[in-house]
Amino acid sequence: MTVPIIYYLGLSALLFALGSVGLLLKRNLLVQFMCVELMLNAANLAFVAFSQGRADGSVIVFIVMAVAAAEAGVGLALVVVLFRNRNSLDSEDFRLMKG
Amino acid sequence: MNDSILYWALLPEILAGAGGIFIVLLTPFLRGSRDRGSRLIPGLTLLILLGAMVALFTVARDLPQSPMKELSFSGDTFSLSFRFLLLLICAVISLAARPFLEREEIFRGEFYALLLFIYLGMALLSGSQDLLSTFVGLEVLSIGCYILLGLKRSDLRANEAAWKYFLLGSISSAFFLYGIAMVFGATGSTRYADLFALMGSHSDKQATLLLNCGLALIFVGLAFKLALVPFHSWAADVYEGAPSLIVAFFSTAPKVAAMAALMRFFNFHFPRMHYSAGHFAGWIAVASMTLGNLAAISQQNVKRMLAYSSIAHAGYMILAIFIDNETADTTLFIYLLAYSMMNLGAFLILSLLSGKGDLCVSLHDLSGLAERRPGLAALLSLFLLSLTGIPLTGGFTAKFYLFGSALKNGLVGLVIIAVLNSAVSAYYYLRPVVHMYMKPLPESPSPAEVPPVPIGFALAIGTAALAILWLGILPSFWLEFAEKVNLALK
Amino acid sequence: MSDWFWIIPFFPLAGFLVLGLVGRRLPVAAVSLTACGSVALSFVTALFSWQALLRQPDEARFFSQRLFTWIAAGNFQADFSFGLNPLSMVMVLVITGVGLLIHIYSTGYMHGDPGYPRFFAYLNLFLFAMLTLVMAENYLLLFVGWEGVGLCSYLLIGFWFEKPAAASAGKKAFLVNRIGDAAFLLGLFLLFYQFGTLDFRGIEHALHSEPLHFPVETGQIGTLTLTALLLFVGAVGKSAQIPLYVWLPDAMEGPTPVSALIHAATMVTAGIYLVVRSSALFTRAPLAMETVAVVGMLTAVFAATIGLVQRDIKRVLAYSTVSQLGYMFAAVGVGAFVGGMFHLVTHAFFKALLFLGAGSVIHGLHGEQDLFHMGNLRKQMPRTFAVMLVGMLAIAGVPGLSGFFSKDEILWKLFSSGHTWLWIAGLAGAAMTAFYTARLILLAFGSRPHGEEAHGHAAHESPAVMVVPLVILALLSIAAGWIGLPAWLGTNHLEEFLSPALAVHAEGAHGAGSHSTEIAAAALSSGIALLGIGAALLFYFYRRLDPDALAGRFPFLYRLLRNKYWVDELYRGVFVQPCLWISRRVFWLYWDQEVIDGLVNGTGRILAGAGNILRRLQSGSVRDYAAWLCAGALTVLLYLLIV
Amino acid sequence: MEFILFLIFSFICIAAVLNMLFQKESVYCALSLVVCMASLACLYLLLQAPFAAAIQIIIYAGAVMVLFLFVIMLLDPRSDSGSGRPRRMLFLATVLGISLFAALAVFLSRSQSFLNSGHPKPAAGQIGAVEVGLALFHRYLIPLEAVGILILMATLGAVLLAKKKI
Repeated sequence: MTVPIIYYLGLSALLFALGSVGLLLKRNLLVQFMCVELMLNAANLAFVAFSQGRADGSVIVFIVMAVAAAEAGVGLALVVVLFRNRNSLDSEDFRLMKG
Repeated sequence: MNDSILYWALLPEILAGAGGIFIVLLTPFLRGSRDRGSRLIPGLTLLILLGAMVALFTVARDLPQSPMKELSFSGDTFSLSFRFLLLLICAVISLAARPFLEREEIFRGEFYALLLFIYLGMALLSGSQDLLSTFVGLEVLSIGCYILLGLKRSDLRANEAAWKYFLLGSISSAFFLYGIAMVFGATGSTRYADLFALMGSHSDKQATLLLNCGLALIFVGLAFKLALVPFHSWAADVYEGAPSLIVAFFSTAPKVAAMAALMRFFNFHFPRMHYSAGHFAGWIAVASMTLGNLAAISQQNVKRMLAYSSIAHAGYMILAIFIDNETADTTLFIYLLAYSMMNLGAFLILSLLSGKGDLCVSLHDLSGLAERRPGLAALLSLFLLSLTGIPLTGGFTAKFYLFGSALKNGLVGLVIIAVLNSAVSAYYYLRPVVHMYMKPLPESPSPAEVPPVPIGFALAIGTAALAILWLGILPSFWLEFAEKVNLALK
Repeated sequence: MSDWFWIIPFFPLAGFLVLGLVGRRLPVAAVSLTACGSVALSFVTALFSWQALLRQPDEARFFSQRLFTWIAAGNFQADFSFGLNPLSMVMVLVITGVGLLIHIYSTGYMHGDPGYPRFFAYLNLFLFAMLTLVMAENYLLLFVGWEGVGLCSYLLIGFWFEKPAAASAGKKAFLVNRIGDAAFLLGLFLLFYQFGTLDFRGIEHALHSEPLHFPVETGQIGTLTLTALLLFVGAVGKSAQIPLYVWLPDAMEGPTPVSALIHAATMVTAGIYLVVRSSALFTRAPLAMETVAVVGMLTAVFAATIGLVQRDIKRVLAYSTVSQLGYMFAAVGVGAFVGGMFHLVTHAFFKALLFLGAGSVIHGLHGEQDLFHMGNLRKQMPRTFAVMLVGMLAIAGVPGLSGFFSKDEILWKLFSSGHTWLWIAGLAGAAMTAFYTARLILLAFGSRPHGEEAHGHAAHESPAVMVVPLVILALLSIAAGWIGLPAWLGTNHLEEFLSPALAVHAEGAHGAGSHSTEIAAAALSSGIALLGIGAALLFYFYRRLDPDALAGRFPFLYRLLRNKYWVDELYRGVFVQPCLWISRRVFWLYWDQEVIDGLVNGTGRILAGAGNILRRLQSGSVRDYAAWLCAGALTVLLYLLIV
Repeated sequence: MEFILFLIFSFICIAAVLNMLFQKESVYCALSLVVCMASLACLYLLLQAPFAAAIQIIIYAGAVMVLFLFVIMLLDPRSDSGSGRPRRMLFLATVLGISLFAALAVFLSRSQSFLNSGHPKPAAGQIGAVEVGLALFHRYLIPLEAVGILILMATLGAVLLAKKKI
């Protein structure tokens, strides 16, 4: 019994939504960033599900992963810098500018 | 696939990429003698950028007439004009960068390599023929910008700005990517040409629904880069916190690239698309103009004020994607040229005036500038008047063209709102002018002493001012340029 | 000379450049010489051009010179080209002539001011922009001058930036003008949309072409009417008509020569010029014409009533300017383009005279502007008194002086074109005009009753450099009427000169009434003027009637007039405050969080919720920004689902 | 069988994500994300995309998440002390999350029949490295090159940002 594709897509939409929930809920910079990674993963799942046996989906997933890895590298470097300067990873501590 | 055509069309980008890699490799060898490096690398970058510009024109001269639809990048004339503009912006920035970076003690040779790499990403955006290329181009641009923003590691505000932009940018990338997934699901391809063909034949309602959802999310991703309301929340904080020279780059080049991508996607390859997508984009345009202008009124910090003003300008620009005839890309090009030059000019002067650490950027700090530095005050006034849209400046020409051709397309409501908005905007654009010319020098705390203008800055600001005046007084040259460049497509 | 007329605007530009760049290093005499010399050169060139123009036959009376192609794209072309036709010639002569006199006057008035070179730099820049405006050969170039004069007016009103009132008045002027400009710009787009060009002659040609592509639009809002109305809104902003007049009285915070030059003689008449220049368009849109006439006459009466009770000498004159501009619009609106232009010219003379005289008074009293603090100045400032009296008699419409002829022509045209109500309103306005100007003269120069403190003792007469321009203007105010005599007295030279440049030929307005009716009407209007002066005499000279008692009899009316119908407050409440409120409260919160908290708590839960959501917008927390981002995307998706 | 596997892995995935959302310690958050990614890899296998599954494990779970863990260990931050405005944020996040999911789900479910029978399916087969490589170096050559530049830039950026002394 094959699984209808819509189930995978539903899972991907759920993961995407949960990622956005986490962004609002979590205060830790690192965890917020993990939520973004989760959203990217949700998109990847959608790509694989949509590609239905063609190579394109996997190729896109590959490229997205490479991009995500690059993003993670820069993002984590930023986190390290922030922590060094402020000794905190609480996003509510970073509110110097507003209005 | 004809590889040689592809490589030929990509010649400027190959030059820039190779140059960037060369600079990366070169910097460690110059580490010992910082002075030599700080002289050599900016010059080299400028040379590379000029070389790329020459290459661009060479390519333009004997470009194959048919756009290369089967590739994921097209070196067509549309992208040519925008790549020219992007190279121009990068060249202006690299002219002014060294004195600024040295003042802030963040001079690194790698900055120039990053600039070249970011150019690559933006060029890819402007000529992309495939959603995946668009995504990668956008990411090259974004990640480069994250690094630039974080470059001033010791500054808490710059750190915060970098993090905010990073996190929000990543979220918008996720939305963009999910949008691509939807489009991919609806059409089975990410290539513009395929999408176009499928959309022409497809009449499946359900597929259209999925496609529209994807397009909307893609629009969201690009709208974030343009800081359109409601995706603008990062703009003011990032503009305020980041080093002002980087803001100068940041408020212009990515917008040019994102606008080119938006134009290509929503106006260019999808002639039918904007009718359905148009409504919400119209609302977004109205919201951006109105809220941007309203929010700018009460700002005391000039950088924040210009941030909100650029939100409003992004709102005006969006009108261009609704224009349904040949003038659309010419109009957009002219608008972006004027916009980027006046913004560059204003921010460059601000970064000169703001002193070490970018601390003096409030209206108060501009008081009496006309007494101390009449030349700088006059130039800043020129840029602000151009942003207002006073005739004989580039800003007027750009608005006149944009609103005129939008009106020709029957966008009466949008144009009326835009014209009224640009009337209101005079209120806050003139406040710095008032402070410069009509307020006495503040007694205390005394503003930072403005050093003599470094030659690089002078050249950069001069270029921007020249472009603004040229575009304002004799715009025919640029109009013909843009039309000639865009003609081959039709 | 006909080849070189285009150089007229460039003398003041050169003056501006010299003064702006090196003005601070020049000695005072050199600054004065540069400023006045450049305008004098313009004036002389204008005189020669005028002679050259007169030598041409009637049909060929226009010069045009294309300097370069400004914008050319596709089928659209706008040139940077200057031209002269009889209409713009009149304007150029007035601008350079009055401008020269006011420049000379200013060298005395502004003497010793620290911003002396800056003042003349702005003044010269203004003349350049104004001359560009009137000499432009297409609407786009006209718009350049239009924005330019607005900018200079803004700079000059705020010239004494130490006064906060001056700075805010400048801002108000600019903003109100921008609203008009926005409408003007939309009008330009519509013009281009319909005609494919913005060239005056191109548009006129298209409008006159046979077969008629653009029929007269009667009783409906067609595109032509809409275009004309939008242009008129622009003119309303620039020429301070209802509802955009509010900036002009405040503009009096600027130096008095500025008020005379910009806010009486030249810039504010640009709106009249625009309508007259577009006469071909307006005559195709009778509905727009009616609007022009009604708005003009409403403004004329409305401003005159406010002028009755003002205390500030310059504000009286400012409301009088608004009112007189209303007369011009009324004339133009009923098709009497020549009448409007005639009044424009004479008004430029006597109003500049009155302003400069008022400036002389203020100068002599070291800055005193309140009429009720003046008095007895006739002895101390006899020459100023004499010229002011001439100006007052001229504006009041006493027979024989210029104002009589021009105002009478307007009233006659109102009557003969069948606008009886407008004519009656015009007569009422004329009476009020005579009253408030006579009141001004009597309060300032007349003797004081016993027991009232008058500041006149310390006054001194102004130097010759200020008095001579006054005398010249006084002579012009007397004599200028003779260029446009009514038909029963002689020939109307102005009409002969202007007619080729106008769309309508005068026959329609001419034959409507006989000479005897015209004479009767003239007698009536001069009688009414004398009545107004007589009333003022009764109040303020013979003191048979007590103005305070009258005010006490009608307290509400008095307060209404004193507070200028509360229009400023209304605008502030309806337009300005909400914008500022949104801007401050919603976008700039940390500035005063307590205020907003109190507000939010007080206004109930729904508003509090909305306020809180808006507060999140720029709270500085990246999580809130993320929430906005997601909510925005969600909104877009929901929009697509619903629509 | 396939369906049961799908249910198991998707359950694991969702549970891991929920654990991440309500976990206080960032280390556990990272570990739950690793679990989520591993189960996603299994789902890719079910979708006949072994290549995607492999790189999911290697790049994501293996490299990226290890980087995360490494940074957490390096910085050793205080545990997440709950959100500053817990109730309101929780409410907002829940509403936003549910409506976002609902909107996406409505879009997807409305086009369900199209997705099941929409465009012609090519012969279903495993998508391995060969197919991916061919596509990657032909159709997607330019994005691939750009990704190369991107990674170079990211490396450079990480060094510029985080190296103590440059």
